[in-house]
Amino acid sequence: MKKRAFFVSAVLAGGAVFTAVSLAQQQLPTHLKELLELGMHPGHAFIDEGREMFHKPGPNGKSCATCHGQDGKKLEGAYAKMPRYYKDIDRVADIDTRILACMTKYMGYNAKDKKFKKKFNKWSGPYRVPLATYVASLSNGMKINVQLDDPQEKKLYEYGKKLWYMRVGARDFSCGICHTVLAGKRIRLQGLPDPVKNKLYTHWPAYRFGSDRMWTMEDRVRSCWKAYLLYVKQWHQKKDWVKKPPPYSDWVIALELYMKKAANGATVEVPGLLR
Amino acid sequence: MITRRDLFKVAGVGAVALTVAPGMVRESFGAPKKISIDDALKEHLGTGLSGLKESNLIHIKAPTIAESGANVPVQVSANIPVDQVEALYIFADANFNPWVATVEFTPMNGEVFFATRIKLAKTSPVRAVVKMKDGSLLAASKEVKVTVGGCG
Amino acid sequence: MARIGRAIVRVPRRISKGQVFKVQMVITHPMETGFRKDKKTGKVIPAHYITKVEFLFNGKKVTTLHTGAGVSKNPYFAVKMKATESGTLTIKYEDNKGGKWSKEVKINVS
Amino acid sequence: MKKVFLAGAMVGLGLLVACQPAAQQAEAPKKAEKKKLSKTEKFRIALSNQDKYQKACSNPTQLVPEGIDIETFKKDMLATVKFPEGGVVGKNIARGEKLFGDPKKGGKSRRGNCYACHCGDPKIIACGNIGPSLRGYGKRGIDPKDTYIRIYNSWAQNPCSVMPRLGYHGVLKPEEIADIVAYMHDPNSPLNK
Repeated sequence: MKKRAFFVSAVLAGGAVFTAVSLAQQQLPTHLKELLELGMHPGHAFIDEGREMFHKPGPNGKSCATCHGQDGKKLEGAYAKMPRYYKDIDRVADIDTRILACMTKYMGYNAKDKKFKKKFNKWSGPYRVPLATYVASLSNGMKINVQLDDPQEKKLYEYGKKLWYMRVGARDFSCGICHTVLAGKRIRLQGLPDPVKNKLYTHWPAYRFGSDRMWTMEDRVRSCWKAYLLYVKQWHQKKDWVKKPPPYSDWVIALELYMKKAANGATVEVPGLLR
Repeated sequence: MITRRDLFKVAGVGAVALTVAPGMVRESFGAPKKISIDDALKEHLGTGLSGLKESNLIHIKAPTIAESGANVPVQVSANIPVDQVEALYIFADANFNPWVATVEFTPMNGEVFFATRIKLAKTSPVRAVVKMKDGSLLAASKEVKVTVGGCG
Repeated sequence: MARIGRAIVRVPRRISKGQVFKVQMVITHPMETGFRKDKKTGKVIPAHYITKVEFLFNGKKVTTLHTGAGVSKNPYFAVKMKATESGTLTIKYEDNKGGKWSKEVKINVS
Repeated sequence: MKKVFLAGAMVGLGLLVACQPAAQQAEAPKKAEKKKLSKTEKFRIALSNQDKYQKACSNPTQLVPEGIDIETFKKDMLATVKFPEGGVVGKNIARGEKLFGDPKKGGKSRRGNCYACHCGDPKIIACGNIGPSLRGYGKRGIDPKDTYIRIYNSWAQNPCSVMPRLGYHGVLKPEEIADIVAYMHDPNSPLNK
C-alpha cells in the first residue's frame, strides 16, 4: 500500500520537476539529475528479485521468510541498525556478512562449497546483492540508528576511524583524503562527497549507472581500496598487487560501521542511484 | 519498413555468429564497420540527413555532459497531436549502428512522449525524428558530450 | 540466468477518465551489442538485446517499440497513454535470442 | 579478531623498524616470497607497508605531518629523489603526453592520470579541480627541476600534499617523469598554446 502511494507521488513529483527545470547550460554534468528525473531505475528490479529470493527455500527447506516472517515483517528497520554485533556468529556483521551467515548457518547452504561461495560473492549472482537490496528496502523511511553497545562494536568503530585517515599504498591515499579533505572538489567531473559529514549512507545499496550494476557498501568500500594501489613488495609487479581487502573482512566492516554511525539520524532511501 | 529492419537484423546477427567461430574473419571484426548516420537514416526512413526538417515542436531532453556513455537518459516529447504521428525514431550519430529505437504511436497514447536510457560511444548529437502520417519528417537534435568519469 | 527478462512496471495508482499518464518499465537484460569482448577470455560476447516491446491495453495496441543494442543495459522505457476504462495493460517483449516474456498490469480508472 | 589486530600491529612494527623507501626495498627481495600468501595475509602486509612519512600524515588533519618536523620531513623526502641520466627534461614529448593523459582516450592514463586532478589541455573537459590548472604552465618561468621534484616526490616541497609521490613509489620511472616535464614545458604542447 505504502509502495503504491510512493509510485503516484513519484510520478507527480517527476512531472513537477520536469516543468520547473530550466534548460540553462552548465559545465558540470547534469547526468545524474536527468537520470533521477526518469523516476525509476534498474535498482528497483533488484528489490523485486530479492523479494522472490527471500521466499525461496534453501537446501534444508527453510527460506529467509521462515524466520523473518512473510515479506520480511520482522526485518523492518533491521538495516537501519546495521552493522552491529550478532551473538550467534560472535562478530560485528554488515548486511552482506549477515546474509551469508544466515544462508550457511540456517538455510543449509554449505559455506565450504566453492561454487556457492562464488555465486554468492558475484555481483550478478542471485543471492547477496538482491537480498541485501530487498532487506535494506524494508527499512525505507526509517532513521539510521547505529549504537555502539557492544565492546566489539566500539573497537571496530575506533579501528574504522583509524582506517579512514590511514594513508597507505602507492598513491598515498586515505579515505579521508578524497572524502574529507577534498570533499566538494571534483575528481575529473565527479564531485567528491563527504559521507561522514553529510550522512550519505542512506542510499546504499545503490545502482551505479557507470558500471550498470547494483553495489552494496561492501562492494563500494572494497573497490575504493583498489584505487590505493596497495602493494606487498613492488607496486609495478602485478603479482604483488593487493587490490581489495577480502570480502566480509573486518577492514571493510570497520569502515562501514564508521560511516554508518556518522549517518545516524538520516533516513534510509534504498535503492539509490549514483554514477 | 519492418522487413527492411528485419533484414538488417539478420545480417547483423549473422556477422556476429561468423566472428564467434574461432579464428575466422577476425580482422573484419577487429574494426566493425561503422554505419554512418546518413546510411542509418536512409535505411530506416528512406532519406538521408538532407530530407529532415528541423522543427522546434520536438523537444529532446538529455544531459549536456554525460559522465558515462553507457547510460544517457533521453526524453523526447513533441507538441504535435498524436494522431498525426506515425512513429518516432531515435539516432545517436557516433554509434556503430546509429539507430537506437523506433516507437510506433497510436491515438491511444494521448501524447507523443518517449523516454529511455541509451548508449553513446562518444560525444555526438542525439537525434529524434518524427515521421508524420503525411510522410514528412520532423527532426531535432541535441549534442551530448561524453567524458571520462570518476578517477578515469 | 533466470533474471534476464524480469520486468517491473509502474503506473499511477488512480487514473481519472481520459487522463494521459506515464507507463514506466525497467527490464533486466544485458543488452549486449556484440562488439564487446570478454576481458578475461578475450572472446567476443555475442549480441543479446531486446528487439521489440509491445504495449496492449485490453488487447488493443497502444505502442510498439523496436529497439536495438543502442539502448542501455537493464533498459528503461517510458511512454504515455490514456485510458477511458479500467482494464489490463499487457506488455509483451522479446529479444534477438528468441526470449519472449510478458507482464500484466491492472489499470484502475475512476 | 583480537588476534588479527595484534598480528597486524606486529607486522607493522617490524616493517616500521626496517622502514625504507620502497625504491630501496625493492633491491633486497626476501626468501619468503615463494610461500603463497592468502589474500587476507597479503592485505595485512600491504597495509603495514605504510611508511613512516605516510604514518605522520595519517592524522585527522591529514595535510600536516605529525611527529616529524616539517623541515626534516622535506629534507628526507628530497633525499629520495633520483634524477635521470639525461637531465630532468626528457626528449620523448609524445610519451610524456600519453603518460600525462592520453588525449585519444579523453585524457585517461593508467600511469600519470594528471587530468583526474588538474586541468590543462582545453580540449579535455573531464579534468579535476583538486590541483591547480596547468594551463600555460610552461610560461610561468618555473624551473623544470622543481617540476621534476614535484612529480617525483611532491612531499619534498609540500609535506603531506594530496598529490601522490609518483616517482618515490615507482609508479613512474625517472625517465618517464622527465618526459612529462618535457611535455609540460614544451612551448608547442597544448598546455602552453
